[in-house]
Amino acid sequence: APGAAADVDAAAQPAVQVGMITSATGPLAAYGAAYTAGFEAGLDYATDGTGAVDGRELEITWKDDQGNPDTAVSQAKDLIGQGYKILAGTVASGIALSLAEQAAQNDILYISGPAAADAITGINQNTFRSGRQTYEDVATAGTFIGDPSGKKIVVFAQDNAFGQGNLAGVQAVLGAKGATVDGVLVAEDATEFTPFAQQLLDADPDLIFVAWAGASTGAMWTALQQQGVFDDVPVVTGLGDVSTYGAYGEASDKISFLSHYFAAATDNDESAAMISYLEANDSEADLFSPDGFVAAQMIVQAVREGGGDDVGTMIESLEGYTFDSVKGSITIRAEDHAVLQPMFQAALSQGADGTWTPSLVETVDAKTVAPVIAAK
Amino acid sequence: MSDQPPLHSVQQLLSAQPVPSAQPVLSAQPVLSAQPVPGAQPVLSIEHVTLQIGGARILNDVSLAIPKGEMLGVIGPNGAGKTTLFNVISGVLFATAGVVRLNGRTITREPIHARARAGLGRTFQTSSLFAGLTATENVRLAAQTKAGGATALGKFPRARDAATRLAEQRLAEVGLGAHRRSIAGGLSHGDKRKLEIAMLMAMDPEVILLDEPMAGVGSGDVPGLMEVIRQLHHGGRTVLMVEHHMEVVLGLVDRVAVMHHGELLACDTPDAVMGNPTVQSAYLGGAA
Amino acid sequence: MSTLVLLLVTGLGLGALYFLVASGLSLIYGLMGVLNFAHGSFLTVGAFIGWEVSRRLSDGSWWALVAAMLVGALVGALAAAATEFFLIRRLYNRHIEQVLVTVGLALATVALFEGIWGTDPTYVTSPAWLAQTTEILGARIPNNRFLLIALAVLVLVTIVGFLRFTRYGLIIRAGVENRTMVTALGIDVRRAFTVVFAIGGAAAGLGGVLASIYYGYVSAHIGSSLLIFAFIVTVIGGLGSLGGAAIASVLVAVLQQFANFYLGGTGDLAVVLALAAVLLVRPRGLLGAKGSTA
Amino acid sequence: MRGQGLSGQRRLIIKIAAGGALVALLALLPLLNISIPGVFPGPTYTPGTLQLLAYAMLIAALALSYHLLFGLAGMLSFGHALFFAAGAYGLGIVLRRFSPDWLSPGATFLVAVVITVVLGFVLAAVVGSLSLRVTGISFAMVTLAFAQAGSVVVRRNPEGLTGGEEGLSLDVTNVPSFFVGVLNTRNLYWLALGVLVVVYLVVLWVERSRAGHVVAATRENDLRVRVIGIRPYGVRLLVFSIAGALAALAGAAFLLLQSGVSPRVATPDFTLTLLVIVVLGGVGLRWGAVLGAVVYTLLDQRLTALAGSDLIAGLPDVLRIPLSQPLFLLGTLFILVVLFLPGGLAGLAKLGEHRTPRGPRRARTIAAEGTTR
Amino acid sequence: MTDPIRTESPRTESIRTEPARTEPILRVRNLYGRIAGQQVVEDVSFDVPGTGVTALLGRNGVGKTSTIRSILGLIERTGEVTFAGSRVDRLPTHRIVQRGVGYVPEDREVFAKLTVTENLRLAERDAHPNRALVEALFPDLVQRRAQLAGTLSGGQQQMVSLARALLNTNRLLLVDEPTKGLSPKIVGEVTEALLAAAATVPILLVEQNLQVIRRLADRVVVLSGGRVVFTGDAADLLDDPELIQRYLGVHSGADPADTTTDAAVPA
Ligand SMILES: Nc1ncnc2c1ncn2[C@@H]1O[C@H](COP(=O)(O)OP(=O)(O)OP(=O)(O)O)[C@@H](O)[C@H]1O
Ligand SMILES: Nc1ncnc2c1ncn2[C@@H]1O[C@H](COP(=O)(O)OP(=O)(O)OP(=O)(O)O)[C@@H](O)[C@H]1O
Ligand SMILES: [Mg+2]
Ligand SMILES: [Mg+2]
Repeated sequence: APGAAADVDAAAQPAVQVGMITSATGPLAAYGAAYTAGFEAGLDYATDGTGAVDGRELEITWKDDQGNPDTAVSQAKDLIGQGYKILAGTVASGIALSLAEQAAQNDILYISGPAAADAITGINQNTFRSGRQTYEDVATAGTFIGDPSGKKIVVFAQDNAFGQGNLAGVQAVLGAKGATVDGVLVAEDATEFTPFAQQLLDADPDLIFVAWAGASTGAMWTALQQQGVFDDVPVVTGLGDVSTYGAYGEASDKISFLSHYFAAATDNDESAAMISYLEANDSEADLFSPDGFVAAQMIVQAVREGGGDDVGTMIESLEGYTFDSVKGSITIRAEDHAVLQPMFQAALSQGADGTWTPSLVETVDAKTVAPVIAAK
Repeated sequence: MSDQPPLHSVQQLLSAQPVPSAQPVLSAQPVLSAQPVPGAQPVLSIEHVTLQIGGARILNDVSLAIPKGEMLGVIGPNGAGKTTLFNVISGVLFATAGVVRLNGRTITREPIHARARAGLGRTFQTSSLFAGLTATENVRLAAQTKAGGATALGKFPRARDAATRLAEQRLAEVGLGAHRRSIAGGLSHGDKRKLEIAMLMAMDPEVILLDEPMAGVGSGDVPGLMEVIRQLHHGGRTVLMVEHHMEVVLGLVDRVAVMHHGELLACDTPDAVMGNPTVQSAYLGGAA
Repeated sequence: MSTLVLLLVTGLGLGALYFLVASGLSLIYGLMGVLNFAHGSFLTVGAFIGWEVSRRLSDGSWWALVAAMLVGALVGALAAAATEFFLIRRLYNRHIEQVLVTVGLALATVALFEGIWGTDPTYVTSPAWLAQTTEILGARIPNNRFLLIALAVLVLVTIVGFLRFTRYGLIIRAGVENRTMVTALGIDVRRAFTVVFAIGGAAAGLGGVLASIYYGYVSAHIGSSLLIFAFIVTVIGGLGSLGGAAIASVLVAVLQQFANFYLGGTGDLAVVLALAAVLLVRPRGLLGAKGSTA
Repeated sequence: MRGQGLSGQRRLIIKIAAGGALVALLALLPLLNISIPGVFPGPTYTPGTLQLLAYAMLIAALALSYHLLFGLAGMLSFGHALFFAAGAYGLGIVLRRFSPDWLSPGATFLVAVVITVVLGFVLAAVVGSLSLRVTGISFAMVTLAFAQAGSVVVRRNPEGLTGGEEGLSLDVTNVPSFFVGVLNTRNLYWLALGVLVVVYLVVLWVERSRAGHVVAATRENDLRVRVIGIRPYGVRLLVFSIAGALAALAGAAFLLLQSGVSPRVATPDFTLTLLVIVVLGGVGLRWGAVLGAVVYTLLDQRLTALAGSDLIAGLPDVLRIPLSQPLFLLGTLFILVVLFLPGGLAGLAKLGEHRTPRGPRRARTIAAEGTTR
Repeated sequence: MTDPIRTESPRTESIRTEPARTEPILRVRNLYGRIAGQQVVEDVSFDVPGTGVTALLGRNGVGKTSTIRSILGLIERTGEVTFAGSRVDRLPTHRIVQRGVGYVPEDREVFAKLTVTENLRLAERDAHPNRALVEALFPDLVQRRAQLAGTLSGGQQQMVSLARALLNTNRLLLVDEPTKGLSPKIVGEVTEALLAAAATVPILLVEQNLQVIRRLADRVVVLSGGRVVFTGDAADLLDDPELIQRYLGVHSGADPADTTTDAAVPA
């Protein structure tokens, strides 16, 4: 029987094959597009436009997972079977977890994309991430309210992994600091939020933390606004991608936003390089552009140090790696591969043409929001 | 129930034919439960059966006892309730009141299939077949039920097994030998009727209900089909037959039951019934 | 108390939306025996085109909304009529194939909408009054719910009147049963069926515009997410019964609201269990045609 | 289905031989180096291709189990995905929770598989016993409701059992090592082939048995079945439960192949996909279901590749937008098949053969008319 | 039963010799019909004269119903069908019917979920449908006006079916086995109703009941195996036991001329 992996002759220095699996179609295609564009910008930046590391070409193969874990696994197996040692990507946590499993089973390097699940951190030796995780979101919000001790916080979220993760995160981060944390979790498929807005008011909290994703976001904000939630309680939530800026409705300027990233959040070489690269390619900097950018930087580092074939060395080269990126200085924690990174507080304001734009309120230090070390 | 037939017509019938050869049964009296008929126990008995759908009383206190081996014709104007009576006997409809007994066992509340198992077979006014299956398959399904284990996972029908052979034999007997492999839905009207009878023969039921077996059958085929029905009747099987073709009724049956407006008007020998003026006017009309 | 009122009235509003989808579905099923999986797409296309129109006119004004509703209904009707004409008609009397064709159409059109309008929701602006609330018994009811309810009632009355009082209604009801025989009575039944589809499509298209107001956005999946509830409503109400669909819409939506709120977000589960329960107790649904006994 | 004549005896032997040869060829595939560019991602021995084929075979097994319901018994179920999901999630959960010391890992694994299949059977029996009390479209809707409920439960992640949105990954502790890792895709391929063969044989068996004949008859005329003395409910339930158990078996293998399972397989949409597959292949034909599954899986894969290709990106909008959506192409293809190829792909193949025009397809149409009158 | 305008010749071709008097209302030439790819009507040619009853006869399954359905375009057909002087073989069914054809189908085909009244209303094509005639003919239907047609007895359904055709003023009636499943009394009444109708409109009748044929038919067309095997005067066929035996398969033990009552039992 023929062997599966092709043994490489070192003399020829063949290209390093990198498999990128993310959504080009399907429900998360827009996130996938931002990630993809960010990656290309990052690769261009990290290789000085050569696409090669130390003379070794990086051959990037893009696969569309369609938001479907089964497709992603099939593609991963195909690539791994062809001898790929580096995989990266995906915006959906479910897919990222499946790919992490494949990485461990087959001992390759995997760098997950914008998927936010905390579970990815420390899941196994072979898996890294290039974006933020829920914990960091929550911890950022925690910095908005001063001393949380004795305050009552209600988490308003969808009853799915993302929402439950956020509730758990708030309980862990702010509950640990003495806040009482309750959750109002709404069935994911619910379409009517008015009664829940009422329920929020009835709970009489000091802060409402909203963790919401998906199309129903607009309706949810409208309901909160209509029931007068903003008049009584400060509300915090994560700022989504550019297309959602209109979704917060009239109350946009009353919400405190925590942000993973938006174009105006930082001003450094990397962000300048990314934004100009994206603009040159008919694209714009968005929420998940840095995730792609960072992934590219990490891959370049791994190949530089580990040569693209030696998975063990590549992993070692990333553990504890600190580098400058779009969001500022980033450290990959050796213990659990958490990505320690600055986060932002933002506000939306309405321009003359009626569109909403975010502006930076404050940059939150990476150390302040660093997740507790996950048990491996 | 505005225009019920006057009761005296029944009395007339009674007096016209005092002691018929077979067991005469008249609707007005409770027949079996009250006074069991000595000798032959009726194989099928219907006691005070009433069926009400919405406000309409479609069967009204119908009582009838059929001795084993009899061929009984059921006639009556359109809408008299003949088909409904068959439906109540076979379990397609449940009587709102009254009792249906088969061999002394009460089956009033039993589902269709249980009655079929107990030995009741029927055809429908418009042919009802497994339209997409072949003629042989249609009959074989019926034959299997008789033999038991009809729905067994462990038994496989084969070209040479007993059920198939029996099915083909039955098909030959009704003259469908050449159509064994034909899809039932594509058979001509008359052949469909014959196929239904072949299925009945394969089931070998004790009591058979035929609902207008001759409807739509060409005059040329009538004698043949009559012969098939006669065969069906052989071997002590009891047959009830709704039929409008009087020559068929008169040529086959031992007794005739007349229904009108959901009631049993009379049940008597063919001659007596035909001679009855009410039957003449309500059913036969002024002889076309 | 105010929560109760809120749940009830918003339930009614959601029910109105369900009814707008279910009415067409029920009509088409009841009259033609076609379980139309593409009905959600009629809704979506009505919503998108309606939104495109309103955006070009003057977003957020009343007359733009009216224009959007008219255009939405028209587009829904055209889409439905075209579906009937090019797909369903060729398969007449083959009900399962008809269902399958609509399944294919639903798959294809949702993908197409994603291709054209993208996967992100498109947010819509409606007249300011609709975004405000009116207080009833201490509950602040969003005004757009009243619009939904009023239009749903209007649609119900119109369709019932159409079926009851026009010859078309008669033709349609007969054609469901035996299309051939209707033709043999000298009636062009195909046209009647196209009309039915168009009416159902119009209700869906109108529903699409209203749904976009209710949700605040339009997306390629807006129709399919409503469709499943519309199916449930149609079946609970009794296939083909408009009145049943109306009652079931309200019941389902209110049940959903209450279960979501009081029973830990189990609205969906409650609804499907209700469906199973209703069908097991009354296989023909609440107001299903009693029909013949056998 | 149709009675085998005398000459049928020889045809049967030829058929068995051909089937055996095909299975043997498929079994040898991982040892061969065959490339079909445009169809497979690589030569047949590569994990990518084997994975794709194994995936297709499991979907084929699932489609075959659905054929029992829809093709044979005429039961239009919208909830069949539930049992596939039950198999995948069931095995995943059992493997996590059931790990007794007194059993070796290998034995534990086998026991887990058996438990899963039995679970599938029991679940199907319960769901079936309720849904089969109604027929026709109502049946479709009740099964849809159960599937929807199943899907909601899976996503709710009760007691952390199903992993919710993110799915459940395979716990490999008790899984034999030859089923783990990309290098062992070959073994998973053989497993999938084995499952397909087993499912095929069971389906064949049911179809050929008296129970199969009766259930086909209930599809044609339910009242008539009662009148010949058989209660359709019992035999329908039996077939429904067997189909459920087979789906669960395919689901269990699917878990191993994918090293995990996501809620997608529990959605009613997944059943609709199945319906599409069975119809694409040809209703009423066993190998139609298999063919449909293989073609669908390959198409799905290749159309995605096509949609992302530069060829498409260069086209003007009117062409580019539809062509870049794989589902649009699949949906359209499906519509065309329903409209113009009433026998499905298998029907296309049959056109060459000399056969009466009244196949099972015709029977279907009659049955459909009968139920919706 | 004498009919003043009756063609003398039994052969179709001879009709052309008397064009002025008996311009046929329906001309069928080389008609072929197919059901599910199977030829069920083969090269059928005959005429229906402008008056009286033409009976289409033949044993079960010879294609009588299929012939009528091909004329109406209800099954796939080829050939030439001329109705009242113009070709109709390419028209859709409803257009043919609108030209003045009444159709009574073989299996009644009433609309089971519609009431009796609705069934009749649906059939009304004329501005002034002949309701009185129908009510006089079938008083039973008047009583059951509001009943769903599906719950009617077989015979009652047949009445609805007939009534639907008699409501309009037609130029031709196509009547397929109108007495199937009817009680003898109703058979008599239906026969008389058709006879009355035949005074004003020509009828193409398919019928199995010899008595009814005797009473109604002026001319007969006999089919066998999907083809026309006999065309001619009704009397020519009905008075000849041998022809009856040959074409309809009826063994005439008794004198066929004597079967005016229903009591005749075939041997
Ligand atoms: N659901 C119902 N509602 C009202 N009346 C009904 C219903 N079902 C049947 N009927 C009536 O019951 C009567 C009996 O019908 P049935 O079919 O038994 O008559 P039949 O004697 O078989 O007549 P035929 O000889 O014409 O077949 C008819 O008058 C019919 O209209
Ligand atoms: N749906 C069908 N599918 C296939 N073959 C059919 C179908 N309907 C009729 N046939 C065939 O067409 C032929 C002619 O049938 P048709 O009904 O026209 O005969 P008929 O002369 O009216 O018979 P009958 O006196 O029984 O009504 C028959 O051999 C029949 O088997
Ligand atoms: Mg009857
Ligand atoms: Mg006929």
